[in-house]
Amino acid sequence: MGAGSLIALIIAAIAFSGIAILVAKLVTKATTNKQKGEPYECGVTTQGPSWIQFNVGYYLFALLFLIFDVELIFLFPWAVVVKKIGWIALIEVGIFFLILFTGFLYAHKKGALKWK
Amino acid sequence: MSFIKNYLNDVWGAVKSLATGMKLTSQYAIHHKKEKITQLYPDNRDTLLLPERFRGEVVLIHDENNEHACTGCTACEIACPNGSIKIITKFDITPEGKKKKALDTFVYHLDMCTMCNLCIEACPTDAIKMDQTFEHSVTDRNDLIKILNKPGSRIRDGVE
Amino acid sequence: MTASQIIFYLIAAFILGCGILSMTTRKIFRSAIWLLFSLIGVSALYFWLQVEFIAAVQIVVYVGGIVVLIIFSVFLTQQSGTEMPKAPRKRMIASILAVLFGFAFTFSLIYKNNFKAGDGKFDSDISRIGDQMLSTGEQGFALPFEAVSILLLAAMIGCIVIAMKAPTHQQAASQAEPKENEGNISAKPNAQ
Amino acid sequence: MTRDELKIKISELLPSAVFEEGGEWLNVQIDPAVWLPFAEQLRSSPDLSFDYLFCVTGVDWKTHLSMVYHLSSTNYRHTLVVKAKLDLNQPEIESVSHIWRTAEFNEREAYEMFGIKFLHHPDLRLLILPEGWEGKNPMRKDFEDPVNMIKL
Amino acid sequence: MEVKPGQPHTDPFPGTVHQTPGGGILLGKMDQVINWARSNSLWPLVFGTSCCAIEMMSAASAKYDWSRFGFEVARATPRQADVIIIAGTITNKMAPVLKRLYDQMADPKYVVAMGACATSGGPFFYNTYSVVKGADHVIPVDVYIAGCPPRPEALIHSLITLQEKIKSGMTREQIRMAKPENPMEKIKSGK
Amino acid sequence: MNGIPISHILFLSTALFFIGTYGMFTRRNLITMLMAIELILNSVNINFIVFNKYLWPGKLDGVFFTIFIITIAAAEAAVAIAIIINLYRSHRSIDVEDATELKW
Amino acid sequence: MYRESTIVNESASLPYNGGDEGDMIINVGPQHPSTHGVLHLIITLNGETVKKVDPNLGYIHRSMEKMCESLTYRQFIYVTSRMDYLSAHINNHCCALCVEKGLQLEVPPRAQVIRVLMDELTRLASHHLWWGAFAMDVGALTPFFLAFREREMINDIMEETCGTRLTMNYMVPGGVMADLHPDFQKRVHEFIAHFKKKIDEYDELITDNIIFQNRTKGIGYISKEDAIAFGMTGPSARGSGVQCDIRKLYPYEVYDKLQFDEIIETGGDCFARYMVRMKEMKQSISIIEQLIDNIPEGDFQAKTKAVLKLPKGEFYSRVETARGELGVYIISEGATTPYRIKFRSPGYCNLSALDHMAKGQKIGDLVAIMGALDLVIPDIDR
Amino acid sequence: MWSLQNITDNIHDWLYATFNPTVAMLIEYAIIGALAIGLFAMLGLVLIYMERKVSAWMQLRLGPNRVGPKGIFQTTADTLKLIVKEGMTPTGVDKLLFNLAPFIVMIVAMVVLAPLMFAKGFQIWDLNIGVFFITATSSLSVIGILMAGWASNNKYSLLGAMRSGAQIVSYELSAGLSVLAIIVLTGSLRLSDIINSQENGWWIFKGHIPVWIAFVIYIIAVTAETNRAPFDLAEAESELTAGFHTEYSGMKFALFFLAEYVNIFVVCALGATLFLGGWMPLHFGTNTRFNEVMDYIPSSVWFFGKTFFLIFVIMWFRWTFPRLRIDQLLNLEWKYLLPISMINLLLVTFIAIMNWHF
Ligand code: SF4
Ligand code: SF4
Ligand code: SF4
Repeated sequence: MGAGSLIALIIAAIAFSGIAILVAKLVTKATTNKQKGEPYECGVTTQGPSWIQFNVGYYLFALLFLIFDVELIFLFPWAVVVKKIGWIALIEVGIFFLILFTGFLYAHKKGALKWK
Repeated sequence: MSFIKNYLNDVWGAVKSLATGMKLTSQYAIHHKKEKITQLYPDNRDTLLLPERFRGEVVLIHDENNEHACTGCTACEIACPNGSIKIITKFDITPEGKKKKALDTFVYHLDMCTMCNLCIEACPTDAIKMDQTFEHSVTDRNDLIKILNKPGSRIRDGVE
Repeated sequence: MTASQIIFYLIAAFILGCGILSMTTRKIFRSAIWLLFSLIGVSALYFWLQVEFIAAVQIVVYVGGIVVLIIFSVFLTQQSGTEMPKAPRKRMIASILAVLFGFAFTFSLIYKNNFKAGDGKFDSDISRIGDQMLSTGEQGFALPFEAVSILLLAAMIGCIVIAMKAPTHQQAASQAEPKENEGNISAKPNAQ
Repeated sequence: MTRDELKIKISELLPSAVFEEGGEWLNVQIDPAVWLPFAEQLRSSPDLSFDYLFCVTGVDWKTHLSMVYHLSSTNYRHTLVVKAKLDLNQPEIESVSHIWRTAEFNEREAYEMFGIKFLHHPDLRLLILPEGWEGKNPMRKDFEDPVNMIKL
Repeated sequence: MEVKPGQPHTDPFPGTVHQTPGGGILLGKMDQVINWARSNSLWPLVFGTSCCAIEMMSAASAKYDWSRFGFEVARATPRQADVIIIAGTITNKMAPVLKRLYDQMADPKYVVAMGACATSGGPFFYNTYSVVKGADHVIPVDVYIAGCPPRPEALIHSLITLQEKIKSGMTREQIRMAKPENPMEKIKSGK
Repeated sequence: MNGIPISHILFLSTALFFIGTYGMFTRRNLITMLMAIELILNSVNINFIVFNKYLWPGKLDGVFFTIFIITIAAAEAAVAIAIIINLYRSHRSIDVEDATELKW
Repeated sequence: MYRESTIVNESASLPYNGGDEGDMIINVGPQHPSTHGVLHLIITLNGETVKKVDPNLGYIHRSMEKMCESLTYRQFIYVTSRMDYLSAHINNHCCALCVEKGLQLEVPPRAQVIRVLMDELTRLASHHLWWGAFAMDVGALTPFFLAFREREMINDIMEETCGTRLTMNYMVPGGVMADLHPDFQKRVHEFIAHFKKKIDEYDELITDNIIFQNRTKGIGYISKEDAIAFGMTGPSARGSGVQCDIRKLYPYEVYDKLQFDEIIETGGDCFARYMVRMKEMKQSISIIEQLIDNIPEGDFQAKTKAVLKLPKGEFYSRVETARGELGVYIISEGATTPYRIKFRSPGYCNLSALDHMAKGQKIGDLVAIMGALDLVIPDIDR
Repeated sequence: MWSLQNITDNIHDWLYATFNPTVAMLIEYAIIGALAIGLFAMLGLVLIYMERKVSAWMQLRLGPNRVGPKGIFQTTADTLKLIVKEGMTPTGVDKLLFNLAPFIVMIVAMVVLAPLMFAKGFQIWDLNIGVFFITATSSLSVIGILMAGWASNNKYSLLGAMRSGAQIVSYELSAGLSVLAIIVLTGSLRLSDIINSQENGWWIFKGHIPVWIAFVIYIIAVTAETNRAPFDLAEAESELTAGFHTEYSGMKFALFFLAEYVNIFVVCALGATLFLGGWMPLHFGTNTRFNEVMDYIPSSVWFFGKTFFLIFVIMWFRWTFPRLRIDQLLNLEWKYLLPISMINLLLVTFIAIMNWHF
């Protein structure tokens, strides 16, 4: 079966969740009050907005991830054929790895992989 | 080279310590039948043995003639640190024609009682004791306010 | 219309719709999410074109990587709840006009052009991609492949150098808790 | 240092100190005005080195308030009780929270319970009582709260 | 739930097929099914203020193990919890918080007041200026347990009482009108 | 292919391109501008694939170009975001208007 | 003379506001799984890093000190079991000691031994619960259940003798309320045998675990001087090398006749505090072993008057609870009720050091730090 | 012999014989959808029940035992309860994204099922890049979590979502690299090819120590990727109350819960396919009686058996270990798992080229 099954699955997922949520909406009688809609923060009122600017200490990891992620997509086609091609492929990817590993070591040395 | 050695040592040590932990939990899982300690309340209600000193609630001891030993002296009421006991007294007329203080209603607020045992200690006639019941859940709080002297009960003879 | 056609138009509408939303919504986080959906749509288009590998790459890199990174940077630099200011009306109208004109122009070019379909069977099997990627021959992409590693290395070093520049005042403020404040006051009772 | 040695040493430091008899430890009655320099000396003087303030108590004596500080030294293990009499209507005393960090929280407690104002306290806010607590200070003897407090 | 002493028992699914004498089948009513589900899946909010919370933990621990009833899915957020077990004293400062937590729970929601403090203020009824004299001054309470602290078994018993109440489908007012039989009364009489 | 003429797909990619351009014109926030660039790059990618598939089906050059474009896009996004964040740190703003002199 | 510029904020308990950009003020508690009760911490976060912790207490302030002013000397003891409910016996013990000090009452030797035994059992139970809860704070769930296994055994022993599982009110002025249950010795022996087997398991499961060590080592450091300055006591302070075990320094009851070590670790971090408690459990076991077969015969309670009246004066007694030094300070005017009573609770002082310890750590560490302090909130709020 | 393949083939043939192709195709898709929903529901019920029982076993407890025999209806009751519980939308949230997030998570979890091979010849879509498809798509769930966390307008949610983002993307790398180790050995991304290549033995037996290392890294990485303890920082209960789904209630929360378990199933199924031979029975040597007995066990049983074993391992982790801190978690990935798996990949390649594997 082809890619059409993906659509079937997506529709199934939407139907499943949609129906479940719909049933929940229909069956329950909900009470409302002002406090109910407020964000839950351990039972006291929140101070200030929650959508604030926020210091994501780990964005450097996300940067590095992107680089390695791209590396990964090159490795997939390589992995498929490496057995067929043999040594050349290993050497080519060895160079590829070596260069990236240099970068990795550089990052390590610079302390980019350390939490700040 | 020592860097690599340390590195590998780190990894090995970590894996080992994790494996020890996993071994332990898996042993519990395997010997579950033997190790489990769960008691099946309420199925075991009949066999559930509470120690005789367990303090579940205060009761007024009544004997088979519906007689108790409470003189209405309010010693327990005074001893109770949080006023869970309220003794309402009345005046009985003794056969000799004398007025005598006696217990009218023994109101006991189970919802407030802290099972501290002070009232039992204070009672000069050992009229009250701690019972081993504990299933006091109710859907109405007023059900927890109890009158301990049973209807028609009277003081046992000879208790001063 | 066959099912495949319907699906194409659906995908196209999805891509364009999400793209437009992404470029017009004023909440930056939502904008990123719409962009994400648009990119997923593009990936679906690749599936539809039966270049599965590219489709998956699209998901991995764009959706799993770039958009997540964008979202992170949104959190770092914005009050993500506040709305972005509207562009001035003048500029908006001007850009709409310019864009429409450019679109009309380009599309008329495309429309006039008579594309000749080539012959042969399209096969984007991954082993073929791999073969060609590693081969050093005429059709090979071995050199770009290695060049990519250099590019990535450069990007990585660049990122690290830029991102790890000496802390500016904001970081200085957050990090430099004066040490003597933290330290033990009782040890020197006559401090201050 | 024994109790007597302590007594001598302290009367050297603070001639105005009044010693109370009885009690487990040496009790010194001082004037709140001299409390801060006295406390600093207690803490820093090498043969006293009272570095451990283990109990801070406010007491309402109906006619006046007093603060009781239990001090001890982790080196010499001697203990001293310092008491300071405060005015009922305007209780004020210098804060010692920069000498003994633990005083910061304890003084905040005394502040809300007795209304004693600690001068130069870094952060004198309510700690235990609900926000916006108004009215009397609950640990005072004349505290009345007919709504919440049911007297037995 | 009727408890037959001595033998373990299970709670049958009301929606299952009941054999009727005629050989036909009978399906449980929708309401019954819903109440069955609700009563058997009471997820408590992790809410303990003082001493009683320790006994609540005991009830969760291996010896008493309330997971047998499906209560073990303790949620840290009120949105996902069904029952709030007030384990401990409620003070004046805590009362608004409790109210807020209760308000923020999704319907349907139930409340169990555990211990003397939550029921009536208990040991802190007299002479204190900061204790709420019973949690039902703040939020409606479904089941009260006496004791200071109640045994873990007592807590489990109260949850059974709550299950019973849910299954009966009655509201608090209805129950106050027509007091149903305490399930444990049956046990006692059967003894 | 599949009954869709190539011009329809090109219409899609062109439209996407100009949506991106519109974003570039109207948005003044560097991050949103980056998003616009991503859209533009995507429209280019679509073109590459489509041309490859429709016009030179025997080859794979378009596919490779797409891969490399995606790679470069990723590298670009990484560096761009590093720069944006650094810019933010020094200027407290990531508005292009505020970042006229790009030196820090 | 100093700090002239400090502004004294009179009226308000205004929440901490402001701070740098990128700071986020987040409430942890009063209803939060890791605060073990209703502690409310207002935390200023920068990313994941804690910049400031501002405790807000009083959510379980039950005004015990005020309440005790109207309770008699017999009655007020039971309230203190609700204070630090995990060492209920020890609290009661301290109050009883203080009253006895005032009355100059001699406690019979049997009662003394019983008291110490109960204290140590309580300490064991408390440390056990802490062990499980601490492991749960750092994310391991199974230890919690294992810990309760032993705790339940202790509870059963207690229940047999004292009648309740948690809030015993077993110590009364002059001794203990009831004699030991006949099975007591047997059960304690069983327990000790069981415990000795299991304590090694604990080490295997948690102490040696690499994740756990990483989560606790070097976290929440506090130096010895700071610990003293903050008035920290108990295992939390001993983890920083402070010698503060009241049982050693100011022995009460029979502690001076016993052989046991005061556990001191010098790490000053969460792991050191953890190790102190783990080793203390073993010490408690050894104390129990020394006493269990040597309980002297005799009365379990001294003769006291029905109504107790303390002479005018001030009395201070202190004991070592599972959390540190508990002091009871009674000012008596000669009436049947105390004039003023002050509980010097260990948790209050330990908590005040939290900000100092948590500053600059991650939010996940804050949980570990709180766990290692072993806070019991009613003990702090009273 | 009775097999799922025959049944599906028969149905397929029958459908195409009876209806015209479009209708037949639609019916087939409908069947697929229904089966997937069924699988979802079953997985939810079974896995949650399993989790409860496993945890009970390790904790000296009994676990659910009162609702139905041995408590097997416990999760049914929970599910029903969640369905009839109010699914609220708090006022301050971004309504659209808040309500969309559970759908996204569900769709991702569902789509990932497509290339899995549940039994011999029983597969929805034998995609030529099957493995890559799964790794790619499963990383999409981070989007749902980020959306949920941001839209909730709650600080805890936001923190949890950010953590989850960093965590999922990081661990994707080592998961991908350890998957590559097998691909190097098989030379195909197609799941059916990978399984067929293990006819004479599973990779974990054939591939020497490097495959073992890859396997261990894979398990660790997917545990982190699915936000399971000890890597459950996104919903770390003792720190962030309930993390990114703090504000969700009722069915919306249940969908997250369900998707989490389905994701576990998927990654375990992939692990079983790659390392443990998918539906391939256990074989020793060639042509022994033992092998025949093993062959007799239906292939779906093999598949689910292996998958559930891996799921058990992941649950075992959860009930044993303390939770890592976020920086330690990232350290683990970047300092240990990633370099090791990179070097390991080269080792595997070396083995593959030298043909040293069996
Ligand atoms: S047990 Fe204690 S609280 Fe209960 S009635 Fe007796 S004295 Fe009062
Ligand atoms: S129970 Fe005992 S103490 Fe109480 S009134 Fe009766 S006789 Fe007196
Ligand atoms: S009822 Fe008793 S045990 Fe429970 S919280 Fe109140 S004082 Fe503590």
